[in-house]
Amino acid sequence: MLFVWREAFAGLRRNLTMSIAMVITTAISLGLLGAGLLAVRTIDRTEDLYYSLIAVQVALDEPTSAADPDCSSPVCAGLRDELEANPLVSGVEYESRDAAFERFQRIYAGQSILQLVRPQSLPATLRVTMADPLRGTEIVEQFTGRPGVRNVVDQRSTVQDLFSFLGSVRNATFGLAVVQALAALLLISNTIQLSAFTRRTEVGIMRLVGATRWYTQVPFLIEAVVTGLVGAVLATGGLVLGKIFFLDRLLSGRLLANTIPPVGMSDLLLYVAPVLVVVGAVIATLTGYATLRLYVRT
Amino acid sequence: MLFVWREAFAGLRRNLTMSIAMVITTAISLGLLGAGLLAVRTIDRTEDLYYSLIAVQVALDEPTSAADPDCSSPVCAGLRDELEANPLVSGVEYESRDAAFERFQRIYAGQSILQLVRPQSLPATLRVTMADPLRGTEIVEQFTGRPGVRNVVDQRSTVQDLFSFLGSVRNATFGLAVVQALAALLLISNTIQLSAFTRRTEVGIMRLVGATRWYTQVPFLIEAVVTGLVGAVLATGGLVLGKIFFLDRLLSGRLLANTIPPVGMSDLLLYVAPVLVVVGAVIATLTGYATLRLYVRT
Amino acid sequence: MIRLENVTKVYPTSTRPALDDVSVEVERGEFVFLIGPSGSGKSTLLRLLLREDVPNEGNVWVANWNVGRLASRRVPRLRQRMGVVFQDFRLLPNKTVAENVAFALEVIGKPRHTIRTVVPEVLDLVNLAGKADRMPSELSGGEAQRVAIARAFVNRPLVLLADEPTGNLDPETSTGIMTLLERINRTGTTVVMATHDRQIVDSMRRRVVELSSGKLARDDSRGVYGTGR
Amino acid sequence: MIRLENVTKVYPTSTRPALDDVSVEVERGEFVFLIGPSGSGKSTLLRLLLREDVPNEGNVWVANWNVGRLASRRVPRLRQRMGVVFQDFRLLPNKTVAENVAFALEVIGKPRHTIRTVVPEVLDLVNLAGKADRMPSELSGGEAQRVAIARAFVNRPLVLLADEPTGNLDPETSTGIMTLLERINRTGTTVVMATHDRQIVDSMRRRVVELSSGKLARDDSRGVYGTGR
Ligand SMILES: Nc1ncnc2c1ncn2[C@@H]1O[C@H](COP(=O)(O)OP(=O)(O)OP(=O)(O)O)[C@@H](O)[C@H]1O
Ligand SMILES: Nc1ncnc2c1ncn2[C@@H]1O[C@H](COP(=O)(O)OP(=O)(O)OP(=O)(O)O)[C@@H](O)[C@H]1O
Ligand SMILES: [Mg+2]
Ligand SMILES: [Mg+2]
Repeated sequence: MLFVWREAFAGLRRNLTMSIAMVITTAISLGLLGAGLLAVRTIDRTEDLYYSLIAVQVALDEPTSAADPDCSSPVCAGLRDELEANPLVSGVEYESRDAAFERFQRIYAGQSILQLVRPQSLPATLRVTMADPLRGTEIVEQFTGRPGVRNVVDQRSTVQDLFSFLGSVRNATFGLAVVQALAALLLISNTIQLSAFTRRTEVGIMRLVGATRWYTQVPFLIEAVVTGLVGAVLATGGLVLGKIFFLDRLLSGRLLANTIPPVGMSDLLLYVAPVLVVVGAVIATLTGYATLRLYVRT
Repeated sequence: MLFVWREAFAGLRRNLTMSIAMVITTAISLGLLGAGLLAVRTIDRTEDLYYSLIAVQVALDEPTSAADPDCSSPVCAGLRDELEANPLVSGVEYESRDAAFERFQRIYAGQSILQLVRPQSLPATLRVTMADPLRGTEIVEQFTGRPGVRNVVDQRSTVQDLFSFLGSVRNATFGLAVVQALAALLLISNTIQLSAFTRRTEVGIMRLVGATRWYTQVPFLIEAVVTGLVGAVLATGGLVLGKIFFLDRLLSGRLLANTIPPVGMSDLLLYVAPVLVVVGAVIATLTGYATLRLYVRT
Repeated sequence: MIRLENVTKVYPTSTRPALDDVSVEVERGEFVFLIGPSGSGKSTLLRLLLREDVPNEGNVWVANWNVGRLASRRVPRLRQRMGVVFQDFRLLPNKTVAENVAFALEVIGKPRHTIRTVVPEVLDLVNLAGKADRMPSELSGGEAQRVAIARAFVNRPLVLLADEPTGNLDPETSTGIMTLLERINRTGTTVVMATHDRQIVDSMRRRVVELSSGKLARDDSRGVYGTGR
Repeated sequence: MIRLENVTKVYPTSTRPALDDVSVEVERGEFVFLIGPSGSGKSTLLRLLLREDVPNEGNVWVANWNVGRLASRRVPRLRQRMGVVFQDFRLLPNKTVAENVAFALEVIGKPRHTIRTVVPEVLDLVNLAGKADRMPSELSGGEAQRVAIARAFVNRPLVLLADEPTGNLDPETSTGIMTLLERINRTGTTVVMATHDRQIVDSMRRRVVELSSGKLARDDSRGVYGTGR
């Protein structure tokens, strides 16, 4: 047993630059995989966030908007009761013209569009939370054109753009991860073949002296697994750095702030990291095993 | 000479998986470098685009806005003449309230904010093109609070967000490119060392029979350069695919449409590709040469 | 102990068989010289005994193993009971002299302390006690050959195969090696030795099996090298 | 042609010098046997002549080159004028027999058509005409040794060094090789041959230089192997 570990680490050391290159490639591949997973996670989060926020907005017409601070007028109360009775709807909330203006000021604080909007141009709104956010269009159809209603907007469609952006990011990282994984696989497989090749005389002699196949080959397998594990750890480290120095800045930058929720460190360490470790170890082992079976005859 | 080429390609073939891994890693590295260059290029483009558009906007107050379709009133004309006389200013253009509303409708076509804005809420504006866009604040200070002026806005600061987003993207790609380049360098260096190592007996014998160092080592160098070149070609191919299937979609998606100019195929092929080929070949050659000098004794 | 039954071996790239219908039997404890001109098939015969290759026809028996038909995973056990001295030494290049000899013991799972006592003894026997920590590349040809013999003998094999073990040795050292092999043989180990050394064969007067172009040409129980030259 | 002046060589890992204050001179066209027990420094002496290693003290001259002080980039030219047969063959494992022999010609830039005619001639000379397309791993020990001789001789060297070229050969083939070396020697090539083969040395009656523990022990112009055994 001691022999086996000694040989494995001798193998890694003997060819240090190769081992480093192999580890880096594996790490980048796993890192990209992790980035893809984070993107998926963020998409889920964003969907959660927006689905709880997303509502169908029933904007009321000018007279009602101007006169009704608490939805006590018969028109507004009627609409609200009807909405609340609808089985598609899980909740209804009234936002008066003044409340709407406050929210508007909050969201667009410091931006020039603020100067263009006055309270009078904003309608009062009934914000309808859907039991099933996907069926907002039914509410839109039902309430459009009803007395006291200015228009009905399903917010879902506007969020779709954001999702398609995040989807693109996810696809790009996964695509790169796959190509890079191919390189990592080839590298691991290759390093093993090379280890075996450079040591073929040695291993051949060992076999002639009576060593078993297992005895001579396990060191190569260990080399592969160690690579996979170290790669996963480095990938996680890289993602942590990437999160701190790139993602956090990007998502708190004003262009994307408040549209995409920040990526939490716990997502990274509790969800992505374990996946990377397992994937790294399993793939390295399988690659190593397959390589030894297929290519290493001695 | 024939021998030399024969040996180089035999080397690449002998170790096909290794060569492929090496080429892929080099390609990804160069591809990321290319992506970074494209980001730089896009930032330049975006800056060009915005700097020609960016202006200091002098919004006129309500009476002037309502009454003056062509800046013929003394207040407006006075401001315009004064601006035109200012050495910081390269041009002044008048946009009446109606023209502003039209432009607004054009930009936000189909978006819900449109419903909130009426012509009356928009001011007429003097759009001031700066000779030096960086000194817009001076105009802001000079004209704020003047009679007939509602407010003065330097548009430059709002564009800054976009640039910091693009800058982040560029830094991230360059960062990844550097790490990946490290892997590629190590791989190239390593492959050469390995080629030399697996062939050390052979090369040793050749040297004993009277072969010169050059004769036995040039094949390794050619292996490296071929790798660099093939890597550069693959990287360019990958960028073309990335442009078509990812970037074009991303930039034409509604979230970023009209904010970032699309990346042209000519940028890719005439600006980025040659850089990649040169960088790939030069780096591979240098790595190969250094490796042979430093590590390959035979 | 060793039995070849009508063994024929043809290498794929060769037209002429390297061994052609050879039948020989060697009893336990015998000492056999295998002679014949260059290319007559001596090394090939030894390779078949060690399962480095399999015969095209016929059976090869070593102890109770049908070597040619042995499952691959059984081969290590066979080899662990045999000791071999190769024509080209085949020492492990990255291990010292002592480690090379120790390796044959590690492979059969001998405990550390046994290895630590047995290896120096055996190195002493082949006159290499002072060179235990040398690497194989730092040995002269004859020294390397003696390391190979030490490794082949250290785990007390049933059968010891030696392919020209004195090929690179001066007459004196050769005599030493032969004394060693005789001693090993007296402990009950069957020894098969391929050689070109006329003097050794003539002076030892042991069984001589001669090959000629792959065919069994002679099998004398107390033979001499021959009449040529 | 060859001159050693008080040459001493100590290997770093060794305490005893492998060559100890050796001075010898060999004239152009001579045939010299280098003998001595295993480990006496024969291979070391040949390695110094080929600049595989440099002496710690003294000078080594071959033709007009001061071998020990030659700049590295001049070494290939020296080696191109020498032919060497190594104790362990050192054939290029990925080249066929013919390619191995051709390589020594390619290195000195001989044109293709010359190579195509010369190589088969030389292979014929060493009796390997039928095995031109074999790989080295498919040769018997003696065959590999003959390929090595063919390669050493093919470019008509000034000096031919041979380290136990008959070590793995049967007496008949050995005689053939010696006839070949004599023929090469008669064309004017200086031959230095390290050997343990008493019969060959005794029958040829050429100059014998004997080493013993790295020291020059004997230098007879028409010597025999010695009195031992
Ligand atoms: N791997 C191989 N492939 C093809 N032919 C081979 C192979 N190994 C040996 N041969 C051929 O088989 C024949 C017998 O070879 P072998 O090595 O058994 O001879 P040998 O008696 O040991 O000779 P030597 O005394 O020179 O070592 C030779 O003609 C050789 O060319
Ligand atoms: N690379 C080396 N490092 C250390 N010692 C060495 C090295 N090569 C040879 N030696 C030692 O130098 C001495 C002379 O070795 P050399 O190979 O010259 O002997 P030789 O006369 O050729 O012997 P043989 O007949 O066994 O081939 C031996 O004691 C050997 O152990
Ligand atoms: Mg043989
Ligand atoms: Mg020697």
